[in-house]
Amino acid sequence: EDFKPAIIFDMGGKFDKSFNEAGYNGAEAFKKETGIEYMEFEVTQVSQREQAMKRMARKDASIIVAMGFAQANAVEKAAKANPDKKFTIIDMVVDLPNVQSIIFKEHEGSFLVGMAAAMKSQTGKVGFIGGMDIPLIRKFALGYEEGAKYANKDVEVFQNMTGTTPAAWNDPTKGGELAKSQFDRGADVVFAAAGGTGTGVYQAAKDNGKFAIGVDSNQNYLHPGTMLTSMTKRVDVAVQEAFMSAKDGTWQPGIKVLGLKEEGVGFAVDEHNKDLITPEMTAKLEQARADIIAGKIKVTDYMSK
Amino acid sequence: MTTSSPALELRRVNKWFGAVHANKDISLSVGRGTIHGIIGENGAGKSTLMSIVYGFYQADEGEILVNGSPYQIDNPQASIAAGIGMVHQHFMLVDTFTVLENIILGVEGSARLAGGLEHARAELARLEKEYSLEVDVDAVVGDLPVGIRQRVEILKALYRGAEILILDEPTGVLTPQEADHLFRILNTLREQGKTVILITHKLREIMAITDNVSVMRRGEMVAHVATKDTDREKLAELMVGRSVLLRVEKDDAQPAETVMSMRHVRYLDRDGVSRLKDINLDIKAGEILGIAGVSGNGQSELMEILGGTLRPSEGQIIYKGEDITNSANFNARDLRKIGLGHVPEDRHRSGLVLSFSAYENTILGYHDRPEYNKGTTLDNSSMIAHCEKHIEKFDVRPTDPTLKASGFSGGNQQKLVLAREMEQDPDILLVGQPTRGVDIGAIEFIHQQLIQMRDAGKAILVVSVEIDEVMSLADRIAVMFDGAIVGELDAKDATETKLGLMMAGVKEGVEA
Amino acid sequence: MEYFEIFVLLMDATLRVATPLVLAAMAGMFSERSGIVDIGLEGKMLGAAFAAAAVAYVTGSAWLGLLGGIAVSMALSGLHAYACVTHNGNQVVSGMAINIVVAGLTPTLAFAWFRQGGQTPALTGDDRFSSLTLPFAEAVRDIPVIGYTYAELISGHNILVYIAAAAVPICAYILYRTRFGLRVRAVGENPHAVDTAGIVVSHLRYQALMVTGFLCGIAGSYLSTAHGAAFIRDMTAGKGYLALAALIFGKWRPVPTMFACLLFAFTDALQARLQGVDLPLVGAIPVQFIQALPYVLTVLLLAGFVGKAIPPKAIGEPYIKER
Amino acid sequence: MSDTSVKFGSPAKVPAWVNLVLVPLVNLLAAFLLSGVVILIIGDNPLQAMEVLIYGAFGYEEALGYTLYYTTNFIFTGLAVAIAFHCGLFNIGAEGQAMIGGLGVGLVALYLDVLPFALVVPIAILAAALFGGFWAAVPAYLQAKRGSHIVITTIMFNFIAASVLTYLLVEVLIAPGGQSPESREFAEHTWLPFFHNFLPLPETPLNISFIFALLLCVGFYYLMWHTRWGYEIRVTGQNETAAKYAGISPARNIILAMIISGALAGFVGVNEILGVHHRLILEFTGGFGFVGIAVALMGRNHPVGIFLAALLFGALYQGGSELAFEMKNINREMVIVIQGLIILFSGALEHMFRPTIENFFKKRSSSAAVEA
Ligand SMILES: Nc1ncnc2c1ncn2[C@@H]1O[C@H](COP(=O)(O)OP(=O)(O)OP(=O)(O)O)[C@@H](O)[C@H]1O
Ligand SMILES: Nc1ncnc2c1ncn2[C@@H]1O[C@H](COP(=O)(O)OP(=O)(O)OP(=O)(O)O)[C@@H](O)[C@H]1O
Ligand SMILES: [Mg+2]
Ligand SMILES: [Mg+2]
Repeated sequence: EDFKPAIIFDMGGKFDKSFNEAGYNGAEAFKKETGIEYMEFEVTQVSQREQAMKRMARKDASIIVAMGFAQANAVEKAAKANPDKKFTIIDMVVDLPNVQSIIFKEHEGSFLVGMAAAMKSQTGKVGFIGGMDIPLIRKFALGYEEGAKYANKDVEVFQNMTGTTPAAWNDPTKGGELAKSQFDRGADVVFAAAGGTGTGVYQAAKDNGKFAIGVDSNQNYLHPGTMLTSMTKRVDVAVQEAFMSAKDGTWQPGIKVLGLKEEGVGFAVDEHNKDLITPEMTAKLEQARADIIAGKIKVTDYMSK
Repeated sequence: MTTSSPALELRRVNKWFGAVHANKDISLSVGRGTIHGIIGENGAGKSTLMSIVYGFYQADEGEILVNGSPYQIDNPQASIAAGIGMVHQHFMLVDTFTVLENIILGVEGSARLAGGLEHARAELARLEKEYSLEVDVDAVVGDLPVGIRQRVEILKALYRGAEILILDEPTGVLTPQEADHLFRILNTLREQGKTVILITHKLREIMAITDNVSVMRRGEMVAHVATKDTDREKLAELMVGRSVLLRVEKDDAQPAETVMSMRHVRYLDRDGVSRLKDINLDIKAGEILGIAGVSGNGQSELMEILGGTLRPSEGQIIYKGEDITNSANFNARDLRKIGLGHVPEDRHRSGLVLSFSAYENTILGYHDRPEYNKGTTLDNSSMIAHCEKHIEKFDVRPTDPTLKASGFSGGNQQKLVLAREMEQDPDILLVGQPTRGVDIGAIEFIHQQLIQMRDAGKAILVVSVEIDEVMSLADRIAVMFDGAIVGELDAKDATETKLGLMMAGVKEGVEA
Repeated sequence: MEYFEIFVLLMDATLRVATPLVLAAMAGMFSERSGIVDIGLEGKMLGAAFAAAAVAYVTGSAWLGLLGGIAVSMALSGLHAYACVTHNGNQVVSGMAINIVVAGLTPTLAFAWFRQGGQTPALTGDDRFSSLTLPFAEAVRDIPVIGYTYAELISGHNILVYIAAAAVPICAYILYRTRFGLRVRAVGENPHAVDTAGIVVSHLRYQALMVTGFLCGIAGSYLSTAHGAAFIRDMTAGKGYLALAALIFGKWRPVPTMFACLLFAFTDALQARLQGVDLPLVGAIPVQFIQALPYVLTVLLLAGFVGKAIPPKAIGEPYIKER
Repeated sequence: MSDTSVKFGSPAKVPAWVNLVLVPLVNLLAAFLLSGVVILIIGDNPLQAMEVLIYGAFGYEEALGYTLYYTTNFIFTGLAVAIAFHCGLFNIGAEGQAMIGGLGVGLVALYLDVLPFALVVPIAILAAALFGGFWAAVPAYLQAKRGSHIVITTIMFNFIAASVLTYLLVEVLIAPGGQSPESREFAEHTWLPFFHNFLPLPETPLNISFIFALLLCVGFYYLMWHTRWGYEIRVTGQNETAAKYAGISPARNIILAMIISGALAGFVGVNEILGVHHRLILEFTGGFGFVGIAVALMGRNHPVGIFLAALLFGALYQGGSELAFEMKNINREMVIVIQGLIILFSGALEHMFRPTIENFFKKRSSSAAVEA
C-alpha cells in the first residue's frame, strides 16, 4: 500500500536557513532517494500545529514528523487521538508508545565550536548571538562557553540575544549590529544560533574581517574564509532516517539522543574552511571529541542543570 | 469686452446637491465698480452660488460671463485667472502659517520660496498702504483675531489681482469697529474700480454700503433692487416671505434677587497671561445682563468660568447665595444640575457634536438626567420625543431628529442648542453670541424666546459682539475691555457711541 | 580614552542603525505633512529591500538595485495614494493592506525567482554598497579625539548613510523653503485653503506620496544592499513602525525627528552592549529587560519631556468637498 | 477614523442593501479576482483555490470550528480597537494587551487552581480584563495627563509586554524541569469547555469564549449607544471641547475607554490560554491584535460590522491554512498575499466601485420617480 510521510515545520518556516530548513532538506533527500512525495505544512499560528497533525492523520499519513520543541503539546494530543499513527518529534521528548522523540546534544557540538573559537581568537574574546533567550538557545550558549573556556580558560565570552518577539529570528540587521557590538568589544569569532538573524551576523563578520561559526546545517559555503566552521546538528539526517525507517518498518518509538557519538552533532570541515582550521586545532578538537564521547569531559546540559 | 458689459453675469445657473436643488435658475448681473449685496435666509443658496462663481463647486447648468465674455470656471484657478477673489464664510487660511505664507500660497512665483516671499512682502506693503489694510505679515495666522484674519483673506484676493471680490458673511464675526473698517476698505475698493459682492444677513449693512441688492429664497432669486429704492422692512419681507419685526419688543425688566455673581475674579491662562482682571458681576433674576465688547477681551473666559469649565485663579463665584468656588459642585455637570443653562459662543466647537444626530445632541450635558434614562440605559425614545418637541417649538428645519447635526444650517443648529438649554428651564442662562450667522427671521424668534424667559423670572447673561443685539436685548450692559469690566450702564442710557468708546477701553463717563 | 572609544563606537553603531529610520521617517514626514497617515512605511521598505537586492543581484550593480528599490517603493506609494486620495479610502487600512501584501509577496517572488527559500542570494562586491573611507581618514586616525572620531565615526560608512545624513537638511529645506514644501504643509493643515488657493489637492498629495516612496525606497535598499547583503523575509522587523513613532516623537519636524531616530538607534546600540554586563548597584539585569530598555526609555521621555505632539490638522481625513 | 464620507452631502437615495451587501460583495469579488490572477501566475487553478478556501473555512464541521475559533479572537481585538476609536484614540497595542491579559489568566489558572471551576474561571476572566486593562491604562493615563501620543506608547508597550512575558516564561513560570518557555499545564477543571464537549462536533479549539465574544458584541452595542458611559466616550472622541462644555471629562473617558479596550484585548488570553492551550505559552497572540485594527475599521466600529469582519478574517485564516495545505504551489506567503488583497479591496478601496454602483441605482430610482 501507499507510504505517505508527512512533516510539519514550525513558525520559522521551512526556509529559515537553519533548523526547519534542515528538516526540509532531509525530507527532500528522502524524496530524491525513494521518489516518494511527502505532505508538508508550515505553521503560522500556534493552534495550527495540532490541526495540521489531525489533517495529516486524516489523510492517512504513515508517519508525521513534527519539527521543534514547541510542537510537543500538539504531538502529545494528536498521538493520543491517533494511537495507530507514528509520530516523530525533533528536539523534544514526548513519552507515548507511538511517538519517537529525537533530541540532540547541542551542548556537545557547541562545546567543540566553542573550543575552535577560543583557539582561533587572537584577542581572547569570542561571542555568541542567540535568537531569543529561551532554554534551547541557552543550551547552545552554555556548551559554547564551556568549550571556549576549556580551550582557553582566560577567554572572555560575550553573549547577546536578539529580541523577545518572533521577529528576533528574522532580523539580520539586528544580528549584524549585535555582532559588530561584540567586535567593538574585542571579539573576533562569533557563533550565531539565531535562525535567519544569523545571516546578518555572518555578513558582519565578513565585512569586518572576523570569523563566524554557522549553526544547524553546514553554512561554511556562505562566506568561505569567514566561516570558521559550523556546528552541525543533523536534523536532516534525523528526518530522512525517520521517514526511511518508517518505510522499512524499522521505525521504533522511544527517545533517540543524538550526540557526538551518534554523529548527530559535530563541526563541519570542508573545502571552504579547511585552511582556517590548523592541524593543531584539528588535533585538539578530535581529542576533545573523543574525550566527550568517552565521558572524560563532561559538558553541562542546560536543560538538565 | 465692452465697457458697458457687467463685471459678472450669471445666466440660469442650477445646482443640485443630491436631491437638494440648492440653486434654481439663478440669473444675476453685477455692474463694474459697484457693491452688490446678496441676502437670503439660512440655506437659501447664497454660499453655494458664490462658490460656483469661484469655481469651488461646478454648476450643473448655466453660464457665467466675466466682463461680458463667457468663462469656463471649473476650478478656483480659472476664477483667479478671471480676476475673481473670494473671502469665504469660514476662512480658508492655514492657521499654522504666517500671514505672508498664507498670502503667497498658490502664487509663490518660483520653486524657491525666498524670492516669492520677498516679492510678496514688497507688494503687500503697497496694497496695505493703498487700501489701509494693516497687518503684521510675519504674524502666525492662528494667533490673530478674526478681524485681522479677514484682512488677510482680502489681501490674499487682492494679491492675486482680483477685480471682483466676493465676501461671504464677512461681518458675522466682526466687531462694529472692525466692520466699519471693513466697509471703509470696501469703499476704497469701489473707488478703485473694483467690484464687490457682499453676502450678509445684516440689512443695516446692505442699506449702508451696497449699490444694488439681490434677494434669494429657497434656492431662487426672488428680487433684484437698487438699494436706494428699498428699505430694511421691504428687504426683510422679500427674504422671509412675511413681514418681520426688526426691533425687540419688550416691557421693562423686573429685576429680582441675584442668582449668580462673581467677586474679584481673576484668571491667568496656562502661559500665565492675565485674561480676567478683578471681575465683579451680578446676574439677577428677571433681567438680561448684556456683556458687550470686542471679541477676545475676556468674554470667552468669563463664560467658561460661569459655565464651570474653567476655574478662576482668584476670587469667588457665588451661586444662589452660596460660595461655590471651592466646592466639588463647581463644574459644568453639577452646575447644570442646580439650574444653569449655557449656550456656548461657538456652536461648532463646543455646542454640538456635529457627527451625532440631532436627538443625541439634545441630551448633551444632560445625559444623566432621569428623563433620558431608564436605569443604566439611555432612553432613546424619550430623547427623540424631546428633540421633536424642541424642533417643533423652535421651528427647526428640517424636522428630522435623526438627521446629523452637521446637516442643519447654522441658524438651525443654533436653534437646536438654544432649545436644549432653554427647555431645561434653567434658573440662569448664559448665552454666547445668540444669533451669530443666523438669518433675521430666526433672530426675531430667538430674541423673543429670551425675553419670554426673562419675563418668567430667569436670570440671563448675553455675551455678544453685536452692539445692536446687546442694546436691544439687554436691560443692563457691562462692557469688557482687556479682561476687565470698564463700566456698567442701564440699557436705556446706552448709545452706540458710548458703548463703542467703552469697548475701546475708555472708562465710563470719561468723554474722549 | 577607553570610555571615549567605547562612546565613539557606540555612536558609530547608532549611525548605522539610525540610517533606515531617518530615511523612513523623512519619507513619512512628507506623507503625513500632506495629511495622509502612512503606516505603510514598513511595507514600502520591505518591498524596496527586496527589489533592490533582486535587481542588484541580477545586474551586479548596487546602484541599479537602489533604482529598483526606489521604483517599487514609489509604486506602492502610488497605490496608497490611489486608495486614499483618489478613492478616499481609509488610510490606516490601506497602509496595513500594503504591509501585508508586501510581506507575503516578497518571499513568494523571491522563491519563484531565486529558489533560495524566500531570500535573495547573498550580494558581494559591486552588488552592494560598501564602506567609503573618507580622505585622510587613516592618516589622522592617531590624532587623539578629533582624528579618531573622524576616522571611526565620520569615515567608513557606505554612501547611503551619508545620503541619509544629507536627507535631513535637504528635507528641511524642501519643506520650509520651497514652494512644494509650503504647499505640502498647507494641505496637511487645511486642504480647503489649498483648494481655494487654486491648487489641486489630489495632485499635491500624490506628489508628496511620491517623495515618500522615493525616500522609503532608499531606506529599504539600505537594509538589503548596504547594511545587510541580501533580502530576507520580514527583514524590516518593525522599523517602519519605529520610524513612524520617531516622526510623531519629533512632532513631524525634520530635525527633531532625526534626533528621535538617533535616540532609538542609540538605545538599541546601548542595549546590545549592556546585555550580560554587570551594572553598578543592580548587577546583571535579565536580558529581556535590557531589550525592553529602548521602549521604556521612549515612554519615559515622552511622558516626561516631550509634551503634546500636535499632528497636522487634516491628517487622516480624506478631502471631500462635495458629494 | 470616523466616517467622514457622509459629512457633507445629501443622503444618497439608494436601497440600503446596495451599500450593505452589494458593494462589499463586489469588493470581495475584486479581491478574489486579483488573487486569482496571482494564483494563475504561480501555476495553480484559481477556481479550485477559491473552492478550497471557502470549503476549508465553512465546508465541514471541523473547519467551521476553527473559523469560529479565530473569529473569537478577532471579535475581541476588533471591539478593543473600536472602542478606542470611538474615543478618538488609535490603540495599536491590542497585541501587547492581549499578551498581558493572557498572563493574568495564566497566573490565576496556575496559582488559584485550588478553587472550583465556578470560581476560578470568572476570576481568570476578570484577571484577563484587569491585566489587559492595566496595560492599556498606562498609555491612556500618559495620553490624558501628559499628552504622550498613544500610538507611540502603545507600540512601545507591545514590545515591553513581549519582554515581560518572555522573561516570566523563561525564568519564573517555566514548568519545573521543562525545556521550552511555557508553564505547566493547568489543572483540568480550570479549562473552558470546548464546543465538542457538549455538542456532537469534531474536536476543534472552539470553546465557550466564542459565546462570550458574541455576548460582548451585544454588550458593546448596548454600552456605546445605550448608556451614558458610551455616550460620554463617543462625545469625547468626536469633540473634546464639546465634552468639556457638557461636563464630560475627556481625561476620565480616555482612560476608561482604554481600560475597556485593553480588557477586551485581554480576552484573547481567555480564548487562547484558558480555552485552547491550557498553559501559558509565548506567541499565543499571533498578530490578532494588529488584525483587530483592520477588523474594527472594516466593521465601521460597529459590533455587527466587527462580527462580520471578524468572521471574514477567521475564514481567511482557517481557509488560508487549508489552502496552503491542499494546493501544491500555494504556501503560507501566498495566503498572506490573498489576505492582504482582501483588506486592500474591501477596506482601503471600498469606495472604488461604490459611486458607480450607487449611480446605477440612483438613476434607476430617479427615473422611476419621474415615471410615477
Ligand atoms: N456641500 C453640500 N452638500 C450638500 N448640500 C449642500 C452642500 N452645501 C450646501 N448644501 C445645501 O444647499 C442649500 C444651500 O446652502 P448654502 O450654503 O448656499 O446656503 P446659504 O444661503 O449660504 O446659507 P447661510 O445663510 O446659512 O450661509 C442648503 O439647503 C444646503 O442643504
Ligand atoms: N454636511 C452637510 N450636509 C448637508 N448640508 C450641509 C452640510 N453642512 C452644511 N450644509 C448646509 O450648507 C448650508 C450652509 O452651511 P454653512 O456651514 O455655511 O451654514 P451657516 O448657516 O452659514 O452656518 P454658520 O453661520 O455657522 O457658518 C447650510 O444651509 C447647511 O444646511
Ligand atoms: Mg452661507
Ligand atoms: Mg451662515
